[in-house]
Amino acid sequence: MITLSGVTKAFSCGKPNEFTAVTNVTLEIPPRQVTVFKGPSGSGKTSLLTLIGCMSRPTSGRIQLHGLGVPIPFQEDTAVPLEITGLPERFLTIIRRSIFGFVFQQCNLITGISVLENVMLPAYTSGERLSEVARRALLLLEQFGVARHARQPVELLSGGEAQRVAIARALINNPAIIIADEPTAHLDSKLSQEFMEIVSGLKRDGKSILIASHDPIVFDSGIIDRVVEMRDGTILDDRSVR
Amino acid sequence: MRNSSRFLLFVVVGVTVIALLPCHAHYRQQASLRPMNRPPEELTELQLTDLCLVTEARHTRHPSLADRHAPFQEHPLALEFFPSGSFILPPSPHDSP
Amino acid sequence: MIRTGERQRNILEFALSSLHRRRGRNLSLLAMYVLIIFVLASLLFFVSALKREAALVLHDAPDLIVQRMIAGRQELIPVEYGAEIASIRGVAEVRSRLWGYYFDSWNGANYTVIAHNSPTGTEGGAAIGSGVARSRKVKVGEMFPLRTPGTEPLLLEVKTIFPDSSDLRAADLIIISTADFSRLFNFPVGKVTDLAVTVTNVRELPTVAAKIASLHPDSRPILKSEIQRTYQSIFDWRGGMTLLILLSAVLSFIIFAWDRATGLSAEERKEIGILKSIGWETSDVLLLKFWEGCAISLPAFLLGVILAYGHVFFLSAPLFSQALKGWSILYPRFQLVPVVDISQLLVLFFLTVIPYTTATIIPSWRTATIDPDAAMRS
Amino acid sequence: MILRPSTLALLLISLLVTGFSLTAGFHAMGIHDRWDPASGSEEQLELERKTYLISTIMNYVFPLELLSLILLLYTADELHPLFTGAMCAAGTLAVNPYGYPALLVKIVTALLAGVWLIMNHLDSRAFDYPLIRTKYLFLTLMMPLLVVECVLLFSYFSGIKPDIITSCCGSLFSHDSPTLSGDLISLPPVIMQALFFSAMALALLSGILFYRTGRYGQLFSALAAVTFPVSIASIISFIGLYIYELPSHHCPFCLLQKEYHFIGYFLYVPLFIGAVSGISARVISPFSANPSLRRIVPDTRRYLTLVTIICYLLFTLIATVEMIISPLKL
Amino acid sequence: MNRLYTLFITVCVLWTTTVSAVDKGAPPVPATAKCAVCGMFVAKYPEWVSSTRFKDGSLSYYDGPKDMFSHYFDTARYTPGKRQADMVTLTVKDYYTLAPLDARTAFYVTGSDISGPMGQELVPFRGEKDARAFKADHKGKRIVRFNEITLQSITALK
Repeated sequence: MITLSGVTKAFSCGKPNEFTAVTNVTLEIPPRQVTVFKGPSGSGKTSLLTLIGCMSRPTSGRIQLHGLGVPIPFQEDTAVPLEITGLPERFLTIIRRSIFGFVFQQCNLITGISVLENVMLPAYTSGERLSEVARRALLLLEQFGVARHARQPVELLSGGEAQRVAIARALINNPAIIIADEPTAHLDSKLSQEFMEIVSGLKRDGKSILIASHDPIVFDSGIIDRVVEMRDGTILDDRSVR
Repeated sequence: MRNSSRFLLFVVVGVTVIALLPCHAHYRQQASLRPMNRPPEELTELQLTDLCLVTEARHTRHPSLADRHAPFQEHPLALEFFPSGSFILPPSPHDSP
Repeated sequence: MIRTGERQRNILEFALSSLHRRRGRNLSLLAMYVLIIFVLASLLFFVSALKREAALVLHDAPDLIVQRMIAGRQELIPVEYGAEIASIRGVAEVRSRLWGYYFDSWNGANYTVIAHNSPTGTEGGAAIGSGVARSRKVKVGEMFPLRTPGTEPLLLEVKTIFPDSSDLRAADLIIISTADFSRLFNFPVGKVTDLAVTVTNVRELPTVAAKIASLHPDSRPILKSEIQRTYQSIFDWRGGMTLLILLSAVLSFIIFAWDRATGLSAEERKEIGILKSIGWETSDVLLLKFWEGCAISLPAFLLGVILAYGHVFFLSAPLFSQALKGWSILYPRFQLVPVVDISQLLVLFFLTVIPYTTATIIPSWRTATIDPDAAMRS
Repeated sequence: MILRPSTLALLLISLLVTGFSLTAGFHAMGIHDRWDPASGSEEQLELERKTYLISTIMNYVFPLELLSLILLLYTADELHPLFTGAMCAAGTLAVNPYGYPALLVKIVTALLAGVWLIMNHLDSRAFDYPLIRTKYLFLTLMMPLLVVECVLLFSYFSGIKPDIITSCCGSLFSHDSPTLSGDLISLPPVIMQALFFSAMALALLSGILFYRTGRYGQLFSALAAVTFPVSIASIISFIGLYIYELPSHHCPFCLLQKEYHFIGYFLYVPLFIGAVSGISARVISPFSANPSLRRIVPDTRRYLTLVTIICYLLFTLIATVEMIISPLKL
Repeated sequence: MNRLYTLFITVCVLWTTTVSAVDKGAPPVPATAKCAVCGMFVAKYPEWVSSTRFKDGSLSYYDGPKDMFSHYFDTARYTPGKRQADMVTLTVKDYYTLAPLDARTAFYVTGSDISGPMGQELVPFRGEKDARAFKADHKGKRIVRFNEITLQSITALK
């Protein structure tokens, strides 16, 4: 479970161009659910996701992670909620790497290297043997039906394939939580439907999924558990769909 | 073979070759001191003083025995005999006991 | 421990693949780097090998050479000076030497002619350096003429040609008998070119030289140690000065490398952003940059040094010979005996790899601290 | 001024180390003053990024400092034929009054650099930057020393002229010299031998004890620190004699020469590494009071202790073997 | 013809009256030999090498007479277990000819401007005339014989 209390994120503090992306957000996100953050662009949903995903730190407020079930090197007692607000970047990265998987609006694949290498990239720094990682990556690619492209460079993939490779990459470290930022923005309706099917599969596997989107295909989908509507950095509406 | 293995292999081979260079140099030096490789006795008897490296003028053939006012010995950048001349420094003014 | 090693290798793997992706730029950088190390190492090797050759020649040189100076120019020295010098305490031996230069107007070469009564230097015969043989196109047993002040040229038969291996001493030598020498130059009687003095105890040399100078104020004693020092300074100056010039080349290279490292392309920037967003940490990116640097500088160093060794010691430094040759017709064909030690290599490493590595520290830090959420916000 | 590749390299490294350290120290002071880990402000983020910069710089530069200590010894030895009366680095360093101070300051900075690197490594393993102020204060305090070292090196090399008559190690390290080394040498070798072997044995024993049980750590570190000067004194007092096979040659530098198979490097390098890790084990021990370092410090100390034990054992082994195979009997 | 003859003569080697017996009779100094007193490799300074032979046949080398005397006066310090009386022969080298010379018969010039590998030295000569000439040339202070040399005069040399 993730709890946010009074989380605020401001940019360019003390300068004339100061602006607050997220204002005083308090929220609880239970595990194994699909949560959609809905709102127009600039509403702060992406910023909120970067805060939860340990990519940046809030200016004030606290974010805690509960019952992760994953050992964190410096956390002695896994039962105690993990406060991530004041951690240095180094440790945020460790948490991010082991708990979160990210799917971006653009697929953000690195061009020039093969599909397989792209999927393996997040695991390079953990010190695992690459052959082991490659085995896992191939399984994932197979699961998403893109295994035949494994040795090809990513430039040759179609939009939907690229998206599935990006999802495979997000899953390579077997994270508990998947964060997706506008995943369907560049997909046509059919591909967006396919994406939601993949999401439902992930949900079945017991992952928590957080999606920022203003695409009706996403927030009207049947698999959604909860929709959080945002505007100007604050939560307008928070309702459970089920 | 992984690329990193290839790279490391290349570095190891390179370092080994470089480590062998002093050994090769040592071997060649020893070989050059063997009697058959030494300069003929006729030459060593001459008590030569200088290397025959550049011969365009007498002060380059025997820089140590040249007149003190030999052209570019007064300034290392004098251009009379440009390439070789510019390499040679005037003898130290040490030579009057 | 194993995990750290594996992490290093994984990151190295990625570093190599990202260098490979921009191979055009990186290969040009590598080529430039190799070239600089190659020239620097060649110079270092060349100079130290020449130093050794000079030291070997000087080993046979006389302890003290006495010349006579008249009006600031070297003149022939009377033989009687020799007998007087021989009586100085500590002097073991005085030899008078007859030698000079012969300008060959036929091909523009300068020969060194030395009189020496050795078996091959009998009257009418000559031992010549291979440079002379090449420029005069003569073989052993053939005859060649030298102009004399008289009407008749001096005809000499080649008895010996010194082997190429002794070219650094002998390429331009013509050794003939004393009688031929005096005929060739119409040499004045009772005079010699200079005197070679042997002193048993080298500590006494300066005193002997001072005594000679006071005995004959017109004489100019040249100590072996002075010659040594002259040579040392020629090579040190040459080594040091050129080193400075080359250092400036290295410096400009560093500036280039710096510029290259700082001027991150948008694409690279995006890549680092992606890496950081998917779980690479700042120190991982720093490590990536470190390995990228190593993957350039280590091969450059290894290749540069090995090529330089081949260039100087197997090919006799063709690059430098062009500069040394100048106008001289007789350039010796020498094969240098290698002189390399570990300290030389270490110093070379310090002077080339370390500046490059340090020049990339700050740029790589700048790269590595790109915000991880940059990829999200793009 | 003496223009040789090795001196050039030394000066270049010294300039690099000083320049970069000053840059790092400048940033370090800023971090030291404005550090606030609780804040998520951009300023704090910027500062945290700068800690990476400083760590990176120092991780490049301080190992260079350690390497250049060896290079300095090598260069000093290499230059000795230039000077009348010098037979090894001892004479070269005595050529002008800057030689020995430069070496001494370099040894101290190299020691401190080693300790700093270990401290920095420790800090990077904890999640809340517990040592940030301590280590940057330490670094800032090292700045003047590095500058002094650079100045000394420049003065030393620019003051060198060939053909200076200098003193040889025979006179610098003799019974009659009125210095500390003179007093050392005048001590009967038996006393120094007893002192050396007992100090070494105690250090090793307490080290093993600490490694196995985790107790007596302070005792071990104190002994490890004491053993370093005792070992150097022992080299001057008696180990050297066995290596030179001469009952009266007390030089600590001649053993760096080729004639003695560079044995000096094999003695000094382990001794130095052992001392650095032994001293660091002491320096970091108070940090275990810090909650975030509670589990890391003991591990690191044990590891450092192991390094010290191995290095000191190596040193003792080499010294003892030299003493046994030497034909000289004292 | 006459001219040629003169030239031939001049080119012939002019031998001086001094003996050119460089190290004749003395065995060559081994390259690994170290000065028993200061530890220098003596082969680097052939013109100064001095040596002593002990009763048991063992040889000690020095890089100058000064160190030889140090050993002579304080034998046990440098060769524990041996005494001065065990030194059978003491050999130095004549400065001008470098011929080996019995140290007990030599003339030594002190205070000259010629320094050995270890600084000031006692410079040994076979004959008194040579010693005088040297003393004049090199600002020597005194000419001393073997039995006039004491430990104090040796330690006073820098």
